[in-house]
Formats: sequence, C-alpha cells, structure tokens
Amino acid sequence: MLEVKGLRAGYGAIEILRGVDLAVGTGEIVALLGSNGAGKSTLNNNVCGLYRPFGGTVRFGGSDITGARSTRIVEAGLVQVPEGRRIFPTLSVRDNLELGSYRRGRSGRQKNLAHVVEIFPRLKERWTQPAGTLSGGEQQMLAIGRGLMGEPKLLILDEPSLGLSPLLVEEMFALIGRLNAGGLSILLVEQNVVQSLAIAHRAYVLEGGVVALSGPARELAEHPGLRKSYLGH
Amino acid sequence: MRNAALAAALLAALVYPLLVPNYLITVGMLMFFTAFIGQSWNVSGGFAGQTSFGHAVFFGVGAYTSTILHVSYGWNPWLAWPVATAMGGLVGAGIAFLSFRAGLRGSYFALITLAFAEVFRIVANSAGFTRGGLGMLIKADSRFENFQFATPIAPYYLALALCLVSLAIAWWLTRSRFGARLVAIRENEDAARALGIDVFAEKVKVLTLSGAMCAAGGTFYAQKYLYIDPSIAFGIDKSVEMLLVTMVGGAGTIFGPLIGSIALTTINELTRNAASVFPALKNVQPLSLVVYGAMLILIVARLPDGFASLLKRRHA
Amino acid sequence: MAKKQKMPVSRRGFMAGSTALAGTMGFPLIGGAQPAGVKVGIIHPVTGFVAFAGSQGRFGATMAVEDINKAGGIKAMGGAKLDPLFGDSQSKVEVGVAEVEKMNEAGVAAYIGCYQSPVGIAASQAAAKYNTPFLIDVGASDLIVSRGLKNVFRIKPGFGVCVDQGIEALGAMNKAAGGVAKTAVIVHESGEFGTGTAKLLAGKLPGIGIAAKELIGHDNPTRNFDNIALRIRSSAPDIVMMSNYQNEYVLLARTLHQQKVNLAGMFSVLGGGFNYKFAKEQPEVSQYMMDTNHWYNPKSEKAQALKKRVEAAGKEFTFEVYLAYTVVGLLADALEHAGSADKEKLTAALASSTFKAELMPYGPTKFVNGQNEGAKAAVLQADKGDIKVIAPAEFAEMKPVFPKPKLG
Amino acid sequence: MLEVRELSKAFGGLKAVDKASLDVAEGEIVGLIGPNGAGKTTLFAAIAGFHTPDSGRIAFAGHDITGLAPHQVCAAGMVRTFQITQPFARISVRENIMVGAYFRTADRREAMHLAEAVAARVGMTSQLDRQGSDLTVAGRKRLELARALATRPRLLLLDEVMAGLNPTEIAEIVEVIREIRTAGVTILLIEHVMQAVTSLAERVYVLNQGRMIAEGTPAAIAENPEVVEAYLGHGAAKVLRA
Amino acid sequence: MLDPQIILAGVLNGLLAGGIYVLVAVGLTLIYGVLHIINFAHGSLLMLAMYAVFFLWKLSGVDPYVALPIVTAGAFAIGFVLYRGVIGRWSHGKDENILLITLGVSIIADNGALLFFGGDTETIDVPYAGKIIELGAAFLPLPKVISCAAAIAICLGLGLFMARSDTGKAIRAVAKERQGARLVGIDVEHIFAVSYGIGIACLGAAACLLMPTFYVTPQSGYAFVLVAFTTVVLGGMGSFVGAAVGGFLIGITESIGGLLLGEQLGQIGISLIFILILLLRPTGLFGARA
Repeated sequence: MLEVKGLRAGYGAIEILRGVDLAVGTGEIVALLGSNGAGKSTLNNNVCGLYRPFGGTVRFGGSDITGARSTRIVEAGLVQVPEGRRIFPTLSVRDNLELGSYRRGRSGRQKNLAHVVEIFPRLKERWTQPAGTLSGGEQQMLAIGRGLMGEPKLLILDEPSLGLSPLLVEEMFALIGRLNAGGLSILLVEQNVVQSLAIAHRAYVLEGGVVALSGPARELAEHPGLRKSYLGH
Repeated sequence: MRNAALAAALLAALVYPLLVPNYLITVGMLMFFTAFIGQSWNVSGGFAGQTSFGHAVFFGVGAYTSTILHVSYGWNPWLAWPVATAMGGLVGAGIAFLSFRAGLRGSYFALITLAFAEVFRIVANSAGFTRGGLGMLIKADSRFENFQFATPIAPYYLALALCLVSLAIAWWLTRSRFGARLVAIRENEDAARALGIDVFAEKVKVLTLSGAMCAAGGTFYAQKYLYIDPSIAFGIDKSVEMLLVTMVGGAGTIFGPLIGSIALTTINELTRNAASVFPALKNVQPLSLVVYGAMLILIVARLPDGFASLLKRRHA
Repeated sequence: MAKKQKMPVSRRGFMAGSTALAGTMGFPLIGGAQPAGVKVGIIHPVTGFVAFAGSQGRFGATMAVEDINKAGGIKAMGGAKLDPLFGDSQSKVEVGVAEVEKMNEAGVAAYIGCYQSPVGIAASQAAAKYNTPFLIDVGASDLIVSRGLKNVFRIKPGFGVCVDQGIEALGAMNKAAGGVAKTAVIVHESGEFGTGTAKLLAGKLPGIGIAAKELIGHDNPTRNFDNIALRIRSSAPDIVMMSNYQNEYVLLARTLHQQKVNLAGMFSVLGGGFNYKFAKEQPEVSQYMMDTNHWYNPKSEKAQALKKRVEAAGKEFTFEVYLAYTVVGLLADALEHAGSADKEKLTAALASSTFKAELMPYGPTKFVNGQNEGAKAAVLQADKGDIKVIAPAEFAEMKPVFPKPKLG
Repeated sequence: MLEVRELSKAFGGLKAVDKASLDVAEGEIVGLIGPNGAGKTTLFAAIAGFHTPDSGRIAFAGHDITGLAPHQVCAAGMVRTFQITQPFARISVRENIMVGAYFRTADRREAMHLAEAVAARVGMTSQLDRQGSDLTVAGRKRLELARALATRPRLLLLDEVMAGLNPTEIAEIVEVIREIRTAGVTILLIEHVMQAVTSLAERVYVLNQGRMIAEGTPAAIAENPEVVEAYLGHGAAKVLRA
Repeated sequence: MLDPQIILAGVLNGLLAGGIYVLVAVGLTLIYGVLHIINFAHGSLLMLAMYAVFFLWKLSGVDPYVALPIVTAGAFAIGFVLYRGVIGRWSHGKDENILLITLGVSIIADNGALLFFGGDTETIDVPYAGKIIELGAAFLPLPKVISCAAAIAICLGLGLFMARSDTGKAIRAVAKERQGARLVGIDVEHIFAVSYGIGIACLGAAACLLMPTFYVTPQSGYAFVLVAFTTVVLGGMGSFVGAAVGGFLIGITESIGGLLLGEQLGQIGISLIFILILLLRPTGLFGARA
C-alpha cells in the first residue's frame, strides 16, 4: 500500500533522512520507532506532502506520490494524525470533525460523524465546545476522529500516546488495534516501544536518519539493539 | 583594487561640482543627502533589522529643533545643529525605550513608528511654538557663518561630508562589536540573547544613533530650503524615501543607501526630464514612482540584499 | 528635419508627437532665421497630491505661450519666441529647487510657478541666488512676498487683500440685508493656508459687526464632517466661513447640506473647492455658496473667449489656468519693456510694470515688495450650477443672494 | 556550581516543569534526559534566563541568578545553545563566532583571534568564511557550540547538540565536548542520543512530564524501571527484564 | 458646555461612521488573522475600489448600491490574484517582506491612479444623497444610515459564512493551525488567497457604501488606513468581533473627541490610541495572546 524507497529528506541544507526504505502492506499495522531526532517526523512530513523530499520515491496505492501536494495525498486516502494533534483550537469539536472530510469523504460526512461518535462517545459530550478547551486525551481522540472522517485507506498515527496518562495509553492502543481489525492499514510512529510492538505486525527502528533495525514486531521486541537504541545500553 | 576604486570614486565626487553645471551639483547634493538620511534608516533598519515606517519623526525633530532655536531664540544654526542632533537621538531613545520595552517587533514596530510620526505631525500642526500649520520660514541670509549658502557648491560638499560620515559610521558598524551585535540581533534575537547581548539596550542605542543622524539631516534640510512645515518634516513621504533608497540599494550594507539614492535620484530625474523634453508625455511622471514601487517589490522578491548584492556577487 | 527621419514602426505617432512638441514649445517646423527664444521655466506640481491644480497651471501657461508666440513673439526683441521649459515639482520642496537649478543651467530668463507656497518659497529663494525673476502664479502665503527678495513678483492678491475684500463685501451685503448675520463659525484646514486665513478672518469679522464664535480646525484628510456640522448646529451661527482645500471643502459643503444646517450664508475666502466642477456636479449643495477668490473678469471678452477655448479643450476654466496665463502675459509685457532677456533689466521692468491684466478684475499692475497692489479678488456666488461674480460692483454679474432662503 | 531547586514553570494550564531540582558540580559533565515533551528545554530556558520561573530558585557559582536576563546569566559565566540551531544566517562563520567572542572583548582583532581559536577547538577552521546559512547540520551544531564557547563560559548548557547527526559526526562531536571539559568548562547537556550520554556524562538526570524522576550514573539510570517505562512505555520494564 | 442632545447626536454620528470602519477593519483583521500579515496596501486598494464605483457610475450610470455586488466580486478577484501572483509568491513567508511588498503595491496603486485618473477630487451625485432621517437633534443622512446598516449586514453575513461554510471553517482552521489544515487536505495557499480576496472584497463593499457621501482622489485611501490599523489593534489583531466592536468604538471616540476637543486633536487621538494599545495591551480587547 505504502512503499518508501531510498528517501532522502531534510530542511533547507540539512539532510535528516539519508535513504530510508519502508513499506506498509494492506491491513497491516507497522510501527516506526526511534529516539528523538532520529527522523520519524521528517519521514511523516515528507510522505504526507508537507515537504518535498530531496530524493527517493514514495508510492501509495500503486501511484507515485513523491513530492505531491498534501491535498492530493489526502485525496488519495493517506491521512496523518500528527504529533501534537494539530486540531483547530478555535473551532468546535463538530467543526473539527467536519473539516476532516474537507477533501475526502464529504459525501459520507453524516455517516462518518455518527461512526466517530460511536468510537469516541466523549466527543459527543463536547460537541460544540472549542477544541482548544479539551483535555489532552480528548484532543487526541478528536485528532484521530478527524483523521477517520477522511475515510483513510492508510492512517499514519504520529505519537498518539504522547502526553496521555498510562490508563489512556492503554485505551489508545486498544483502539488502534480495533481500528486495524476493522480493516484499516496503520503506520504507527511511537516512542512507546513495548506497546507498539505488542500490536504491530512489523516494525522499523530509525537511527540517525537510516533504518537501523526492521522485521516482524515480535522478533524486534527481543532484539538487544532496540534497547541500546533508546537507552544506550 | 577595492581601495583604489573607492579613492577614485571619492576623487570624482570631490571634483564633480567643479566640472558640472549647478543643476547637476544640486542633483548630486540631493543624492548624497538622501544617501545620508537613508543611511540613518539603514543603521537601525538595515544593520539591526528594525524596520521603521516613521523615520520622518527624527527628521522632523531635527528640522524643527534647529529652526525653532534659530528663528525663535536667535541661535546660530551651526550651534543649533548639534542640539537638534541630540534631540533626534533623545526621541529615538524614547521611542525605542517604549516600543522595545513593550516587546514590539517586526511589523508592529514599523506601524508604531508610523503612528509616532503622525502624532508629531499633528502636534507640530497645532502647537504654537512650531507656528502650527503655517510652517516656519528661515530668513534668507546667505552667509556661511549663518549656515546658508549662496551657491550650490557649499551644500554639495556639506552633503558629501555628511554622506562620508554616514559611510564611516556604517563601516564602523561592520567592524565593531556594536555592529556585530546589531547584526546578531537582526539575524536571530534569541541566539543573540543567549550569547550575552542585552538586546533591549542595544536596540535603544541603535535607534538613538539612527535618530540623531536623521535629525542632523533634518537640520541640514531646513537650512538648505529655509522653510519647513509639518507635512514636509513629519510626512510619510520622507519615511518612505529613506526606506526605499536603503532597501533598493541594499539594507545592512555600507554602500546600500548611497547606491539606492543614486539609482532612485537618477531614475527620478530622467523621467522628469523626459517629460520636460516631450510635453506630450506630461502625465507620465507618476510612472517613476510606479517604477519605484515595482522595484521595491522586485527587490524584496528577488534580491533580498538589494543592488549591493549584485556587486558583491560579481566580486565573488 | 523631422520629416527626413524614417520611422519604421509608427511614423504617424512620431509625427503627431513632434508636431505637438513643436507646437507647445514654439519651435517652427520649417526652419528659417529666427531670433533666439526667451527661455521661461514653468514649474508646477503635476504629480502628487495637488497634481490636478498643477496641471491646470501648466495648461494655462502653455496656452499663453502659444498665443504670444503666434502673435509674433516679443516684438521688442525682434519677435523672439517664448521658449517654455516645463518642470514638475512633484509637490516636493527639494524637487522644486532642483528644477530651478536645472533650468538656470538652461539659461531661463524667468520662472513661473509653483502653486504650493512651501515650494514657491524655497524655489524663488533658489532663483534669487541667480537674480532670476520668479513670477508666482498661485501661492497664497504672504510669507512669499515678505522676505525682501527683489526677484519675486506675485500678480495675484495675497491672503490679506482677499480677506479684506471678502470682509468688506460681506459687511456690505450684511448691511444691505439689515444685519441678519451676527455670528460666524470658521472652519479651516489646519495647514499653513487654512490656519492663516482663519486667523485673519477672525481678527477682522468684529469690524463688520459679526462675532467669530468658533474656529474649528480639521486635518487633511478628514473623513467625516458630521461632527463639525453638529458643532455648527449647536452654536447656531448665522454664517459659516470655510477655508480649506478641495477635498475637504467639497465634503464639508456636502455634509452641511445633508445635515440641513440652516445658515444665512456660507462664505469662504480662497475656498479650495469652489469652482465650476463643484457647482456643476453638486448644484444643490453649492447653491448660493459664496467665495472670495481669484477669478477672471466676466466682462472681459478676452476672458470669455479663453474660457470657451479651455472648455473646448475638455478642461475646466479654473483660476490656476488664467492666473498662469496672465502671469505669462505679464512676463511678455516686461520683456517688451526691457527689450532684452537680461535678468537685471527684466527685473527692473517687472518692478515698474504697469501691465494691464485684462483677464482679471485688477487695476493696473503695481508691484510693492513684489506684491501687485493692483490685484483684487472677486466675490462669487454659486447659482444653479454656475458661478457668478457679485462684487466688486464694476465686475458683478448678479446681485448677491443674502441671506439665502431657509431650507425647507 | 549550578544549583536548581524546586523550579516550576507553567504555560497556560500546562505545567512544563514541576518542582525540578538538579545540581552540577564544577568540572562535571551532567546529562539531562527524558522523553519527548518532558520539559527539558523549558527547564534549560528557565536556567539560562529565557523564561522567568514561576517558583523555585537557581544559584550559579554561589550567586542567586533566579529571574536574571539571559545576558546577565551569560555575564555570570553560563551560556546555552539551542536544540534547533540558530545560526546568524547572513554572516560568515567567523563573524558568527565573533559575536560570542565580543562578549569578552570589544577589540575586533582580539575577538577575531578568539573566534579563530575557538573554531579550531571545534574543528571549524576550514569553514570560517562560509555563510551561516550554508552549513550542514553538523556544521551548525558545531557553530552553535563555538559561539557559546567564545563567550568563555564556565558552564555550558547544550541542548541536543547531537540530534540529527550520523554516528561518525556524533563520535566527532563527543570528542570535541570531552576536550572542552578538559579545558575546564563544566557541561550540562540535554541529549537523546543515549550512546553519547552514556559515554560522556558522569551523572544523568531524568525528567518526565516536568518532574525529575531519577538521578544517577548512566548505567544505573538505564536499569531504573521508572526510566525504562518513561522511555519505552508502560510495562516495558517488566518485558525487558524478562 | 454641549447639550446632551448634541452629545447623543455625536454618538449616533460616530456609530454611523463606525459602520464603515468596521467593514474596512474586518477585511484587515481577517487578512491578519489568517495570514499573519499587515496589509499595508489596504488603503490604496480601497481607493482603487472607490474609483471603480465612480467610473461605473460616471460611465454607465450604475448606482453605487447596485454596483455593490459587482465591485465586491471584482475586488475579491483582484485580491485573490494579487495574493497568488505577488504577495504570497514573493514574500518568502517573511513578515517584513510582506509589509514591504504591500507598501510597494500601495505606491504603485497610488501613482498608477494618478497616472490614469488624474489628481482631481471626484464625487458622485445620487438623488438620495441629501435625504435625512431626523432623530431628535441628530440628522442622520440616509446614505450613511444605509451604509452602516449594510456594513453590519455584510459583517453578519461574513460571520455566518465563516461559521457555517466549509470554506469559512477552513479559513478559521488555517488561521490557527496550518499544519493540521494541510493534513486534512486543505490547500493552505488557496485559503490564504481566498482570505486575502475576502479582505479586499470588504473594501469593495466599503467603497460602494462610501461613495454616495464621500469623494475619491488617488490619496483618499489614506484617510482610512490609520483608522483601520487602530481599529484592528484595538479589537485585537485577527479578532473578528474585536474589529466590529473596535470600529464602532473608534467611530464614537473620534466623534465625541472631535466634538469636545476639536477635530484636529480628535485625529491625534486615533494615533495615540494606536500607540497606547500597542505599548500596553498589544492583544487588544479581544485578541488571544500571541
């Protein structure tokens, strides 16, 4: 479904990704791991069309989307739920969700609204509240809900557990599992290694802009290099 | 090589008035004078990156201070000049203190300077000591000791001297700690702070310097034309002119304002003269300002360092 | 010589241009032995804030030069033609001065300009350095002729005279109307021109039994005169006197009309917006408004003919046009008397000029300190989209309507 | 040398730093680690005078410096670098470093010498005439370091100087930092690249959600279950131990 | 002192004048809120729109109120193209660049107008210009009442558009969260241009409402520039409600200030308010903290 080959990218003169290969198959959850500054967000941003890569290719659903604008990428069904949620703080919960179907899934808006509310009943309680006043967990739900409104074929979740209490983190991972079980392909970018590996089929570990480790999630969990990558030992 | 070229240019500037008719001397005087007040803008706007839309406030303070001292209190204008210069510095310090204390940057600073100039204009228009909207006339008495000149040559050399002083100041900024700090502030305020620069203090200092320079220009102007009124002294035209020559020539460079001033004065004279030679073109004059505007946009878009960067590029 | 040139692209355009060029500048198309022309520097702000007025002045001067040249040039100089150099002051003092310098190089015998007083002040000062006569066509400030400069001549009346004349006419009208007007409010722009006029007016009004209740200054531009209308209504004066530039003059007049401020009369001295355009485009608003201003002599056939010509050219016959025209005439007359373009002789001829300003309601020209003492303003009243002279009596076209009928 | 006591800083409702304390002794290299969003940079900014703390106290070399402006903190001998490098883009590397050097001298020549000496220490001599904007990540990081060093600090606060570098570059900069310490500058560094922290720092503080959760040698920290959980997620300690 | 009736009339006059200020300021604040740029060309573009109204009336006899939809739509198109072609493309996203480019645009517009239209004062004479609504001491000119009412209606309509339509929501979304907007497939550059277009469309509407009582010259935009800036900072940069409240407040302040202190000092008041707000409360009345 998503195929990244030899991706090189960065900001201005600075190269951060130095040739990354990565793939997500239909129906998979793939975890993308790595410490801060390893290049996870850069990868996301380049895949989603926020920046133009220096080199390499990105293919999605069979067509080349390297360097395409984000509008086209969303239209194709590749939706990212970004790190830090990036919800629209002055808009109501409802408006946030509706904008999720700005480019894609507009005809299914009402149906999808109902669907999202079913997944996150909490959002219904906050329906007309400005999104900026929501708690961190609620904002994360809203961000995911907004992503779902675009009827994605592949959902990229960037650090969905960041800043959530342990209980909410559990919930979040359970939810991701459920979404995947419903047939959605997911690329999960996380620093929460253990739980990510627990639900992912496969995983990649980025280090210094290249893929340091990759393989089936279960195998990676046992790999000594993983711990070293994070904790230095 | 570079020094030889500069020496040649200086020599040319020195002998220029001996070779050309009075009209071209006056044009030369205007070029150097505009370069001088442009440089005053460049000091704060170019080197320190604090874009001002209201530099006329300093110009006007300089013009009015010396004129009031001269006309109303009988001071010799030469004596009033340093006082006017100091007043400009003081007003610069005051505006900087208020604006930067409030943390204004970028467009906000530009707009507040515009508003300050407007306040000064309205006050000058209404107050008694400025003779309100009537403006102030300096009695013609063309003697050197009276800071008035019978021929265009003397003001030419004076403007040239002012321009040289301003170039020296700009040169000093490129070579001194103060200048290095200003550039650091322009490029990145946070990093400058981290490196121990008292950003607020340096900004106040630079606006003091800039205000003083600009005010000195104001006095020169008043003594050259012997008449000022609130719109001449504090109007937005002067502010825009200073900004334009500097931006076009190259903000933050030593020669930017001079290059810009030469370019713009030349364009202006050419279009005006074209209109005089071909009366059928008489409505074409506004075109020169249209060209200015377009050049400003083009320079912002394509040549962020102005014309000076073209020279530099060729050197490199 | 122009004919010999081959113009591959636009021969017609070039021909048209060169004809116009030759026409305006007084060059004969077909050569012949001609005495050297007399260069005249004509400086107006044809760009900037007052570009309209400046262009009008330039237009008037151009016509005068054409007429004089067509009539055989300066006869005392063997039919020498006037050779105008046109300059744009761009409403800027320094540009005006640069033009003076430039034209001095070209060897002009005299300057004409400059519309705005500040530019006129500085430009004539620059001309003084070369002892070149500077003829002020428009330029209201009396500072212009108060500097003791020997080279400056202003043919039109200054502030002071206009104010005196206006006050006198107003006093007479008021007396004739049984003294209906007892109070006045003066609205003026806060610049040099408005403030000066307002002060003078306020000082003189008591002399004709009218109290100046209030002086209301306003800025240029002013967006809204509703409040000034309110203040006027609340102080309920009998007359409103206004002294401001075109935009504000028109806006104030419209506002007072809209706000139904009831007045015995609206009276201005050198009202910036009181002209044919205003009277024509806003007939209801302008009806019975009065102004003391530079005006042509309606009884002069020459003036009427010129008016027709100007209007036929699609222009308006404003005072800038005929003042500039008159000033060129004055210069030509002085040249005739001096018999030379020598600056000293020309200055002397101007200083002793007795030029008959036919277009204007003036007496014989007599310069005292550069001010023409024979100059007079006319008192005007708008009537059904037209403007009529109501004083001085010898030039009057109609009787003043004062007080004007109350509003419905 | 540096004493931070119970420092708190909140933005809006969010407590970025919550009663954090730490100590750095003269001559030490101390690491400050923690997962994304833990508040490390905020803590740094507060120490260096960029934020005024809501409560708590900061003492440096025996003097209370709480609430001082950055330039005053710098004058006291402590200077920070930025996680996102902030070169002065349109001037040369030499001039960049000179800005720092001018902190100690007003003399241009002296500042230039000092700048060149510092450039040599961080291995930038060959890049002195490049424009700030033309540098690679590694170059920028070095420049950041050089500028700070040029102010002749006694304590350097380094914010992620290794993020985005490749292993070779990391190894090089680790060497540079070691030498700086050898030359007598105390260092407190925020770092994510754990190998680097491990090889450099004598002691490490761990910040999580604004709170200081652990302190100790790098080895001890890596074993600390709370730290492991903070880094690798809930339940990680148990899994990894197994 | 002044009669309370007069004061009341002054307040009403201020409110009427405020309607236009609101409209002009709403455009400015919208552009600021979304693009975070200060549109220095605002006054000049208003002037161009006023000329459009004038020429429509003069050449084709189109009543300014009839011209409103035409001029507003045209202004939108010009704003959209200006942003796409010049401002957005050439500013490299830098605040100061945008300020300078919009300054350049205003220099070109002002002198271009002088070049093509001349410097004369142009007015239009509509039959209803002199109609008055009497309200105690206040004589409210009909065109001003209409303009104020229309300004309010337009602002309400715009508010509704911003609240209800997808485009409006997208504009609000982009204002606060560009990255997030891109990720739901909003074309942010397009929204920027649309917002700039709407801001300029407000000027088009304002021009139509002004012309029955005002005049136009190449400089007449300046009369509204500083007022609009002041209104926007008073209300809070980027705040819609702030611009509305600010516009009326400025209108009334100016009106009462002019009545009590004289018009000339009333103008200084505008500049002083502007300076004081920037110095003391840069977020204005309704602005969010930066």
